[in-house]
Amino acid sequence: MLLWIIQRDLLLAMRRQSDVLTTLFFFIIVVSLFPLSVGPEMNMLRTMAPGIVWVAALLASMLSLGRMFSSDYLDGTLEQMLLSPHSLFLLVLGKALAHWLVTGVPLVLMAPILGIQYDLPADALFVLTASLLLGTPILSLIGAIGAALTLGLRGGGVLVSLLVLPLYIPVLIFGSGAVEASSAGLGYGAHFSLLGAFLLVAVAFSPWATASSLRISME
Amino acid sequence: MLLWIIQRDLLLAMRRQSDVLTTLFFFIIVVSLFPLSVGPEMNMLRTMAPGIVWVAALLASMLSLGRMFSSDYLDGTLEQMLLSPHSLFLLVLGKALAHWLVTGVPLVLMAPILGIQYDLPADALFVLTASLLLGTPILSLIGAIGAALTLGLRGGGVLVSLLVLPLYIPVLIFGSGAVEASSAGLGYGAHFSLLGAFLLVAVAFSPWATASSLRISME
Amino acid sequence: MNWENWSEFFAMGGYGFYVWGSYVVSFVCIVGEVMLVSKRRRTLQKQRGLIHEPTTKEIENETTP
Amino acid sequence: MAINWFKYSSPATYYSLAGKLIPIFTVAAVLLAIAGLYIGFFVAPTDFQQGEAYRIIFIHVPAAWMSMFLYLVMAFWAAIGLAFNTRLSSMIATAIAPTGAMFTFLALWTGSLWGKPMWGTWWVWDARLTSELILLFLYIGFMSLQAAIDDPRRADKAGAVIALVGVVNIPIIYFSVNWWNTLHQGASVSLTQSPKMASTMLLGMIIMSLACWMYAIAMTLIRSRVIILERERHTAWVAELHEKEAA
Amino acid sequence: MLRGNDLVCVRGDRRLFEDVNFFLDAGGIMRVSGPNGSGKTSLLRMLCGLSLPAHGEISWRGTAIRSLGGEYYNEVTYLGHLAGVKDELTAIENLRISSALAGAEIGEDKAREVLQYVGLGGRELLPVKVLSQGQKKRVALARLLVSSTALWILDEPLVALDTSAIKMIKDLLEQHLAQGGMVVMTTHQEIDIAAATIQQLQLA
Amino acid sequence: MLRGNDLVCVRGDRRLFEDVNFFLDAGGIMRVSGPNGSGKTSLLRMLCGLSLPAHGEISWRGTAIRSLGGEYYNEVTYLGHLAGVKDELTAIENLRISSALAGAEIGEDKAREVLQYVGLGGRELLPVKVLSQGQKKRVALARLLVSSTALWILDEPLVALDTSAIKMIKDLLEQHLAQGGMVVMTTHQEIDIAAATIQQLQLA
Ligand code: HEM
Ligand SMILES: Nc1ncnc2c1ncn2[C@@H]1O[C@H](COP(=O)(O)OP(=O)(O)OP(=O)(O)O)[C@@H](O)[C@H]1O
Ligand SMILES: Nc1ncnc2c1ncn2[C@@H]1O[C@H](COP(=O)(O)OP(=O)(O)OP(=O)(O)O)[C@@H](O)[C@H]1O
Ligand SMILES: [Mg+2]
Ligand SMILES: [Mg+2]
Repeated sequence: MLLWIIQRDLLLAMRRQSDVLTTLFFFIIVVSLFPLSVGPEMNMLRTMAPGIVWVAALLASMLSLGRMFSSDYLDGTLEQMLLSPHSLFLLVLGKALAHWLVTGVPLVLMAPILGIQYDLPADALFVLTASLLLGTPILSLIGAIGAALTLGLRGGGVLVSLLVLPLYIPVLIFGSGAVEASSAGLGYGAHFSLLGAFLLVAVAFSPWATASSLRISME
Repeated sequence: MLLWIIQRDLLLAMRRQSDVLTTLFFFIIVVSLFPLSVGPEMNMLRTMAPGIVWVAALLASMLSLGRMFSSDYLDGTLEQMLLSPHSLFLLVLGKALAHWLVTGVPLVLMAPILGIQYDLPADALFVLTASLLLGTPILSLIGAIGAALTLGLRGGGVLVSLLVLPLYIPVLIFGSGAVEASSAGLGYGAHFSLLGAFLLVAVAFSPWATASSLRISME
Repeated sequence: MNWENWSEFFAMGGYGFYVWGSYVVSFVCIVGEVMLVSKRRRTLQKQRGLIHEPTTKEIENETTP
Repeated sequence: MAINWFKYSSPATYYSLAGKLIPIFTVAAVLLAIAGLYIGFFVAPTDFQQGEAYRIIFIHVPAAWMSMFLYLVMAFWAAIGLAFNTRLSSMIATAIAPTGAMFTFLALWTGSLWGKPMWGTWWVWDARLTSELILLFLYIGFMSLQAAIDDPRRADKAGAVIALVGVVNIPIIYFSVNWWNTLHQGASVSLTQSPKMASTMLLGMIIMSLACWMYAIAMTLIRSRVIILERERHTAWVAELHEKEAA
Repeated sequence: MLRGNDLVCVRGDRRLFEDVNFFLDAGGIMRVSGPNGSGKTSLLRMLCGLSLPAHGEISWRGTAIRSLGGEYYNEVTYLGHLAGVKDELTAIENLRISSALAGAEIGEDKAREVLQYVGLGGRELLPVKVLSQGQKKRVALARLLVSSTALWILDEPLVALDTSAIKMIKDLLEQHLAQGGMVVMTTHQEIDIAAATIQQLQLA
Repeated sequence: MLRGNDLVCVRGDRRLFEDVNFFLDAGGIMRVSGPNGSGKTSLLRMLCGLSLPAHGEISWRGTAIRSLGGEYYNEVTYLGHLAGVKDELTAIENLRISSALAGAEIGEDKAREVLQYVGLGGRELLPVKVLSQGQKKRVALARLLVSSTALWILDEPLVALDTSAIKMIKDLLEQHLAQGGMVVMTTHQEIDIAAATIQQLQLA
């Protein structure tokens, strides 16, 4: 069931062609806007780089949250999912994973290239990528809760950011903190273990919260 | 007619209560995210501030573009607008202005307070606010074209950013450039006259381009 | 008593703007909150004649949890 | 004790009980505030380090405390409402949120007004300040979510979910922000706390905190009564109530 | 007045219909019928100029509608599958906005009266999203009552309506026709409408 | 099997219906009728557990549906106003996905065959968004052909369908009933269905 729902969502993402690409381009554009607006000094850009990449990743992942449930909601598929004999927990977990595969993974793959634009050294690049790899699934999982709660509310797109961004903050801090720690020559192990712990907690609880939110929203 | 459509859109915005507020809070949150991911050193934050505020304003304005036409499109109102005997140019201009009133103006009003968080001096705050006042209507007008072109495409939300961001870049550069110039003690008059010129061009041409895009999207 | 006279009290040792800025805004917020709630209540009372339909049968079991 | 608690969880009973309690809490809040302000401004001595500016403390600290407590209280009632489907507790949660947000705002406002003379800047990205700011966002998120939903039952439940998720996150946010802040060489300025506070200062602060508590309770009662009236305006007992009031 | 000449509709690889010819005069009704997917909606959208025929021409009072623009839209009202009704607004606001958009502003009292007539009395102030399917459709149809255009193009106006509402629409159409109006409509349901000239256009 | 006891539905300030009681046994059909906005859709959503009645209880084989959960959903198929059909996917993909979701996976050949039967032969590979209203509805209804559930809850299944499709649905329902299935449906159109027991539930 889990695999099956992931497969379906990936199929839909492929069918809508531009979905994967556009999130990715959004990420790239936001990261590239900063040198334009902040100015071209390399030293400063280098210090800012992990922060900017992380904020951009967070925004990109957040902006695509809207699509996680809303199209299923509008055309009645979600109603059918609630009426399905399958476990809603798994269904929701599947959807969050599919979201991550479609939005998170491309970001992770793209990050090193963007890091090079900001002249990051190789090990910082590695830490940046690894932190994104650990962090982006958390974003998808937490985001699912917000997306489920704001279902069908017309102002939804922006409301979801309001709900979800404060919850993203720890991920952001530890994600970008890891890179900065490694640049400063400090260990980043602690950051990574914390991110890992967040991930475990999120996998265990967020589908459950999301499932109840969905039931609430559909009532 | 112009007034009338503005009034209608404002009514809709009020009805959806949270619309105005959520764009604003999005702006605030994005601006407040950066220190979290870049780190709390005030000196660095002060140099980044104009760039960050401008990028955040641009994102906030862009994200609310989706709502400019899409709900009218989904429920068939847009079809009715195309079939209306009124001038489509004015209709579109009205919608863009309403969008600016709902999203741009609150940002302009909020910017000084956020600038204070970044410890900007008083005159930089003034230039920042003035540049936003000149710049945000351009964002709404240009954005309208993108919103019209991506109407009804499911990946729309992100596709519109892709189309519109490149066009926003000059506004971003001159807007944040003005603040930096004033901080550096240089004149910012040239930046402002350029922004003003952009604004005039946008008012003259963008409604026209938007109107034709709408016709194309609806065919 | 800390203060020789009122003007000293208002000056707050040069920090008047900050101290009074805090207290005045706090006071305004509290008054504002009270006013918002009472306005909400008044709108409700204004509406009640319009909205209440004595014809619909009342819902007794709605009042208990 | 044979109190029937469920009796008080019926909106009708609560409504009249709250009506009786409101004056008590209001009077208590006013009296305590007068006493607290008197102590704060006329009894407490000038601080040798900060001069008179420290007098902001009598509003700043109570506001900061309230902002945090109220979030917990709100989440508690919301959780009860979600778990036992008691609408009254959800309404109380809804009624608390604006007051909590107001105190959060006041803590930020008075804090930055304090920061300017003490640190020379309105704002620093200090751990405590930052988490207070995030708390404001959590409140606003809760309120806008509820405002965006028309159906009150759904609004209650959705609000409860976000309040609970937020409550789990508050410690995480607090510690992460704290850690984030101290990993770097730290903010160039830190809270200049005098280790031994004059006992009158402490007294003034505590009395002002109590005043804020009373105010928050009174406000919650008042607002929850309005919410009850809004939601139950079509029930028999509200109609009776109106008739009684009209007579 | 409204004439279609050798109209051809192509969708994807399919030629939905070809050689469709008709002429509709004042007081006449044309009912377009055909099984699902035969191109009824596509034809109606062509008639309002929302899409172009692959071949052939549509003319109004002798002029091709393509060259008429706004003038034509002063005389046409189109109600498609989508009602053009805003979920967040109340029925009154919806009606006032949609008729103002169509160039015929109406006051609040008039709107209230019209909504009363279509059976939404007492529900004028609810946001439309809480209304039932049929009630939403009624809000959309209420526009016809305040429209002063000559040509009505209606795509399945009877969907989701109950019998009393169908009767109301029937009366409304008959009155419009009697005053010299014109109607082009599709429907899968049976409905008898008295008119000066009744045409049936069978697709596929 | 399906029993409703003293059901009350409250929407906003309105009490839509009260004291609704019914009992539906194997082979029986219940047609819920009433004017627009009388609460038919609301009742049907209650019957599937999508919303809760303000008062009263719905039970299936003697157990309240609230306490049944997934077990109940193994035996119910609900088709609402919204078809649950994805615009971007083809008819085949839609059918396979929706039946897998309902717990009955089918292969590609089977799906093709079913779509052929509902009259979409040759259009199985088009994205659903280009299909006509009626064809979309057929894609949604195709699910009934592969469903093995006992209780079908259908909200206006006939909307937008042409006469041949209505005939098909009629046959399908009769066959389902003959095999001991149950149907609860609403429709504003006339349709005669032969069944062991036929009930009419009139709202408002
Ligand atoms: C926007 C700025 C500020 C914010 C958001 C803020 C927030 C807070 C919070 C949340 C508390 C309660 C902490 C706790 O009980 O653990 C607090 C307490 C306190 N704050 Fe602030 N504060 C700000 C600025 C300042 C400034 C500028 C000063 C002094 C120079 C200051 C001095 C204090 C003191 C003395 C306490 C009491 C500490 C205690 O009792 O443990 N704050 N503030
Ligand atoms: N890209 C395409 N490729 C093939 N066929 C297409 C394409 N786009 C549309 N069609 C076909 O065009 C037709 C559209 O028909 P239309 O919506 O006009 O039908 P209709 O007569 O209104 O039907 P209904 O009674 O169901 O509303 C459908 O048969 C559809 O399959
Ligand atoms: N918040 C609300 N306040 C008042 N009335 C409401 C509210 N929400 C829904 N309603 C009413 O509830 C009813 C919903 O009816 P429902 O959708 O069940 O009707 P239906 O019988 O399916 O009608 P149709 O035949 O048009 O599909 C409508 O009459 C609507 O006006
Ligand atoms: Mg059609
Ligand atoms: Mg219905």
